[in-house]
Amino acid sequence: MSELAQELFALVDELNRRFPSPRGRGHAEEVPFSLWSTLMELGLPRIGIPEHHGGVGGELDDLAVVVQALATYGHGTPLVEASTAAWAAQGVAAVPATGLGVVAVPHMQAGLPTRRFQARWGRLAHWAIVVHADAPPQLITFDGADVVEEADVAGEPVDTIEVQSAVVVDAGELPSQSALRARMGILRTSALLGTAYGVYDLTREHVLQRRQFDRPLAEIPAVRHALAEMRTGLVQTQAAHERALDAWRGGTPEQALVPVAAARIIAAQTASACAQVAHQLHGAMGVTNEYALHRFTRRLWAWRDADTTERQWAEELGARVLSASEHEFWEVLTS
Amino acid sequence: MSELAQELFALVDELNRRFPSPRGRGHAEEVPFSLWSTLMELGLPRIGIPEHHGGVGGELDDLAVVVQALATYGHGTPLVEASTAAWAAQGVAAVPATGLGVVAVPHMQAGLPTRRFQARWGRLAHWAIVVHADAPPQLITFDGADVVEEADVAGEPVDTIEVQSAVVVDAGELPSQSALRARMGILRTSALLGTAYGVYDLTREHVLQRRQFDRPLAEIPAVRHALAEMRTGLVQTQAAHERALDAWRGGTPEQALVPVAAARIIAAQTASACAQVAHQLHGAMGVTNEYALHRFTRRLWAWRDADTTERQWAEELGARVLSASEHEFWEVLTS
Amino acid sequence: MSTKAADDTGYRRRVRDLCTSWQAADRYLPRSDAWLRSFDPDFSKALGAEGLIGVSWPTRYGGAGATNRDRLAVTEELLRAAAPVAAHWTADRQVGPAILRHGSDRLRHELLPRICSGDIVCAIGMSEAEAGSDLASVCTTARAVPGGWLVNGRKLWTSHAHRATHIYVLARTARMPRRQDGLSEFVVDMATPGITVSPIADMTGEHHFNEVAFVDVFVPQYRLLGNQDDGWRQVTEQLSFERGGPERVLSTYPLVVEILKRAAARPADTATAAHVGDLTARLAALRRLCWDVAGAVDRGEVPVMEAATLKVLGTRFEQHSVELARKLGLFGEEPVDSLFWQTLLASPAFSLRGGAAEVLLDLVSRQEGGRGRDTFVHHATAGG
Amino acid sequence: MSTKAADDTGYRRRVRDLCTSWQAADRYLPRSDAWLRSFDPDFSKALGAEGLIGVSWPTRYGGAGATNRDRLAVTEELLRAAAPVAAHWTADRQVGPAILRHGSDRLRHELLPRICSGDIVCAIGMSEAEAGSDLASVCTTARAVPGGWLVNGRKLWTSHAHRATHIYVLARTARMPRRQDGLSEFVVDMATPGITVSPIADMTGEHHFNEVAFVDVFVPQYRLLGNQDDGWRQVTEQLSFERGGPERVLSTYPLVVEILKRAAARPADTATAAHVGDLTARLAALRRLCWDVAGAVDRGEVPVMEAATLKVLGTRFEQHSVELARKLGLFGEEPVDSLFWQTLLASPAFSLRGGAAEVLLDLVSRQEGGRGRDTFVHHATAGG
Repeated sequence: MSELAQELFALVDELNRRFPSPRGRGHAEEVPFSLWSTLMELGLPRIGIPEHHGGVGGELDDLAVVVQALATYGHGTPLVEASTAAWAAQGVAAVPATGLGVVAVPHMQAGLPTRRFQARWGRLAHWAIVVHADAPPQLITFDGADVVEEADVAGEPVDTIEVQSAVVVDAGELPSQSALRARMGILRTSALLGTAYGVYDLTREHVLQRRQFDRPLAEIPAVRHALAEMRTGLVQTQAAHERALDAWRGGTPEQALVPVAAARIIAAQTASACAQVAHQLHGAMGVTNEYALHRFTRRLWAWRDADTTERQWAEELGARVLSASEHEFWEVLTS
Repeated sequence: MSELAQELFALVDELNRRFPSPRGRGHAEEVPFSLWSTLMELGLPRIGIPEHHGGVGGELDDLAVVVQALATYGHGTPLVEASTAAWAAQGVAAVPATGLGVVAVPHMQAGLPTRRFQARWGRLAHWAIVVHADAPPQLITFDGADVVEEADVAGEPVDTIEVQSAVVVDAGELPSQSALRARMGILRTSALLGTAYGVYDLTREHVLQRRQFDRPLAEIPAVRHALAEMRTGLVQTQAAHERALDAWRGGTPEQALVPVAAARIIAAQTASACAQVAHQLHGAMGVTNEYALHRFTRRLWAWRDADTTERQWAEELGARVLSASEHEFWEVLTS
Repeated sequence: MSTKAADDTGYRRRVRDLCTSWQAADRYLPRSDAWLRSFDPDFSKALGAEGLIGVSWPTRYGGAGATNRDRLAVTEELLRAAAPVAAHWTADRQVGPAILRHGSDRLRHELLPRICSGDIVCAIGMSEAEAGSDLASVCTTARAVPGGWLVNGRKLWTSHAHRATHIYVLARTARMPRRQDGLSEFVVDMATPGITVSPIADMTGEHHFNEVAFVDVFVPQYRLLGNQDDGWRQVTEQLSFERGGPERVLSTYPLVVEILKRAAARPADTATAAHVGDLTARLAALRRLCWDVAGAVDRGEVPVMEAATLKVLGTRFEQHSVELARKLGLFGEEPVDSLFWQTLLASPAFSLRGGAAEVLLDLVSRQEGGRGRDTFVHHATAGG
Repeated sequence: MSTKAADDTGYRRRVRDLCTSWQAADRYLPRSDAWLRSFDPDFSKALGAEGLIGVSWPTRYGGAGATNRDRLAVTEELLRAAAPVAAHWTADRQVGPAILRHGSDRLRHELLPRICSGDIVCAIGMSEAEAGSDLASVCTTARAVPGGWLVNGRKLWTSHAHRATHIYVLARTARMPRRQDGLSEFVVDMATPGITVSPIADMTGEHHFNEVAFVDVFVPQYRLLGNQDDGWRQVTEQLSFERGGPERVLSTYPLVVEILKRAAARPADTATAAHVGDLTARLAALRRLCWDVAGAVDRGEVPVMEAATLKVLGTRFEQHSVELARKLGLFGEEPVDSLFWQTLLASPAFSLRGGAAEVLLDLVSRQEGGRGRDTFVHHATAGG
């Protein structure tokens, strides 16, 4: 962990005291604007952007630490979307200095020219990076827009935006589709990993505290092993996550896409397994609205298929492998 | 169980004393001609064929009992193949009264006219029912043939036969391809079920007798639960097997094909799971050549994909379901 | 070719007609987990009026004197149609049979006919805080008083207690060295003074769970089920009943049908077809097992192992169906209130019902306890 | 773009060159499980001559003084090539490191250089009859005599003992209340009188397992490893070494390559592509974990949890690759001596190596034992 990352981690810890995490309570929460405003003021969505482009410096690794830590504490914010959009738009003159940008991913919108698209947290946005399946990304700024507010299974905004008057920025200034998907894929992995840690912590506390058949649940071998299984999933996901971050740091964003796909697949699998085991070990307590677990597991279920589904990542990675030699498979794709 | 079936079961029990089962020893065994000659003399391959067609009476259910019992004791014989061929050829004048027939299944041979085909236990045959993928079945009798002897992973013959002079019988007298596959599929399920019971019995004895950490393995909850998991697979397979037998008894052979596919899929899955759990619970003992377990698990591995692979059965059943209404799915395909 | 056609004696058609007409009139919307979550007393009364509740009970108590296989025909069709049966389901499945086996004649005559008419809603007061799957850990007490009992304590996770007319209560009537001993079963009228119901919303936001508090609740003697202090043995039997039912297999049937519908749009995809074939084979085997269990009960047997197997594998089938929906990529951008998410959010509770897998597997392994060296003889003779 | 290129310092290329030339000359046939089953002392000697055994050991003992990550480069490439490494594998992986940590200086000088040259074949005398995964259940004894020890007992499942020059032996040197106490480790010369090796064929028919009997086998004092009676602690450390290696992931690599080759013939099948993507992601994560573990050891850490995770998930990956081969329908009518069946028949042994999953999961959960309420701080700081 870099020095900056450690400071950022301490900052999240501090923020978590100011804006208590929803870990202790399971009831539905309003979109957490106050925490988000603070994060904006502190410039956190601009980590990983050089200062001369309006950023606060630091690397993607540092941003990933913040995303992961917020997720572990159970805070839901547009940090993944806003920071990816800000990174993509750095240096683009047309972007409003203060307004929030979000990202619309390919499968969420159809055809060109784009006047109507779906984006997570779209209701907060003044501009958006629109990623197309078969065309270069666009940056769209808008003054007014009709927003149809909807939510995913975790209660987080997934809004449809219909732009009235838009300025479309030339794609030449923007990162490629692959680069955008790689960066967002890493941060989604950070969020999944953080949430899975949160689920693990809740579950570990539960089985240490609850007694059954006159002993703590944690003393039952099957329970202990199930918990350890969750832990192995976290270790594996962390390894894949760091591998993707290393690739981002050590090569071009486009080259990072393959390790990101791998990390994102592993994170999705860990998400599914953790959610299942956590609910199993929690028993009836875990399916009550009041208890926090479902607030974490809903995010795992929503995010494992967010932006690009696990299945799509797997198909994409598989197709890449099937067109490669064993040499490339060994030296590049799995190294 | 019918009275005949009970008698047959007692007979297998008696035969098992005369021709000791390989349960106690794991070393490779010669093709068990002596037991097979006795089964032939007793007419067992002709159970389920009326007496006026040269059979010994009884139903498919009775034959299934014999197949299952022999498999549980670990005896390998051509009973599935020979009895299916005999049933298919009943009343066909051209069939030699005494010689053994076998069945060549579609994916094992290519094209018409058939002079060369692969058949389990082909080395013992004087004639064969050749099942084609896209043409009606044929009965081929032959005086001389070149036989290339090979074996499957369980050591059982899978031979390639090249016929020198053949008599091909008109398909009109033979059952349809579906009927043949249904009957053979049921008996293969019986063999898988019997073998899985054998594996279960071996494993249960092992964990009751072996001690570890100063207590019988069977007292460790994880071991007990793994054994119980095997047991639930047997219960499920038995239910699917009986359902297929009921369908054969209560409708046309062709109608039985769907329940047979279901039973065969369940049996293959139980085979895979039983083999895995049995080896896991046996530890190093189970992977020695001397101990009998691998003689059973090899059969599970060979037979789960014999004649028609599990995957092919599943594709076939799935395609049938996907062309059906919910009404048919509920009332016929899963009832 | 249904292998079971001969047993159906018209029950399936009658249930289907009722469900079809209600659906045609938009009187209910099929959903996953309907037997727990779709509560409509009017539907239950309509079903009762058709003679379709308690069909396997004697006619003198309002039943139809039919077989358990007839009853299976009814319950399967209700689950297939995802009908709103929650109001009478527990009474029909658990409380009614318990009253029939162990209840006093007065209690039988008082309650069973009204269950059959769909007028009684039963809740189950079994679990307590801190108990988890350790059901014998019961703190609720029943103290003998003239003419009956005074019940004190709290029960948790009692579905539909806020709408129930009656609640089954497992209470401690004596302190004995083994805590499974000294328990007794009661059927308590919810109108009795001293009962307070507090809602517990579940993670879908729906309210079916409750906490039920009992403070000096008087229960007349004739509402004791069976023998005083012998409740554990009785309730264990009851659980084996509860285990055998098709509601452990068919909770996600509406999603299964939707999977088939969407998969049919990909006829050339052999992997999808193979998954559908696998799903079909499993469902077929489990429905057969339901039918075997019902037949065994009709013959007076107690098919504990088969019932436990059904529960273990049925729960796994339900969970598998949700996973498969996602794995096949057939459910992409689904709205939050869609069948897919509805089923997914209900799925964590599937494995909690009627005992964790470990408890059920213990039951299976205990069934094997007394078996001799070579089990095949037993398998073979029990099988046919 | 290899994220590890900087660490390789030529080791990968040197291994690859050797393996390629041997394969080109038909001097070995790649197969699954080669590190256990492909035994060729000539290959091991050739590798030793290239300085590719014991690379992470100090140069004064014949090693190259390289890092554990360098060593990983060597072992990964050997496993990738499925080279015939069984003759030196155990010495390089287990016995050598144990001698380096705990051996007397005399023993180090005597054996380590000869291990590095590929002249020593080591076997492991750990398991005993009736022990299973209860490794502390040791009946073999070592009794102190003038100048050394007399070993008596029997060891089971000792791979390659019939070809070994030396055998590692865990023996009881004292009876203590806790049976984990009072054990000691020895390195015994197989040429010592009193040792009898009896073959145990495995289910593939191959002979690598043996039973080794010791009758009054004299072992000089300097062949005791580390502290008398403290063997359990030492061996537990050793197991954590053994756990971290890529041989727990790559035993089936030849089959994986064959799966990819056949799947490439079905480019339009998205389900197959998705399975391949999944397999690739898992392999990539596990290789990264190997690299993390090696790096941690280089930093002087003892990454017990990571190593145990690698073993649990690596074993599962190996088994999954065999199941996937079949599930995809890519391997139909394979001859009995094909890669598919060879790997399938080897697969039951995968999970037996170096501890059952339960034992490893216990290790993982013990690592968590001392952790405070909120584990994230630890995760985050340990992670970066």
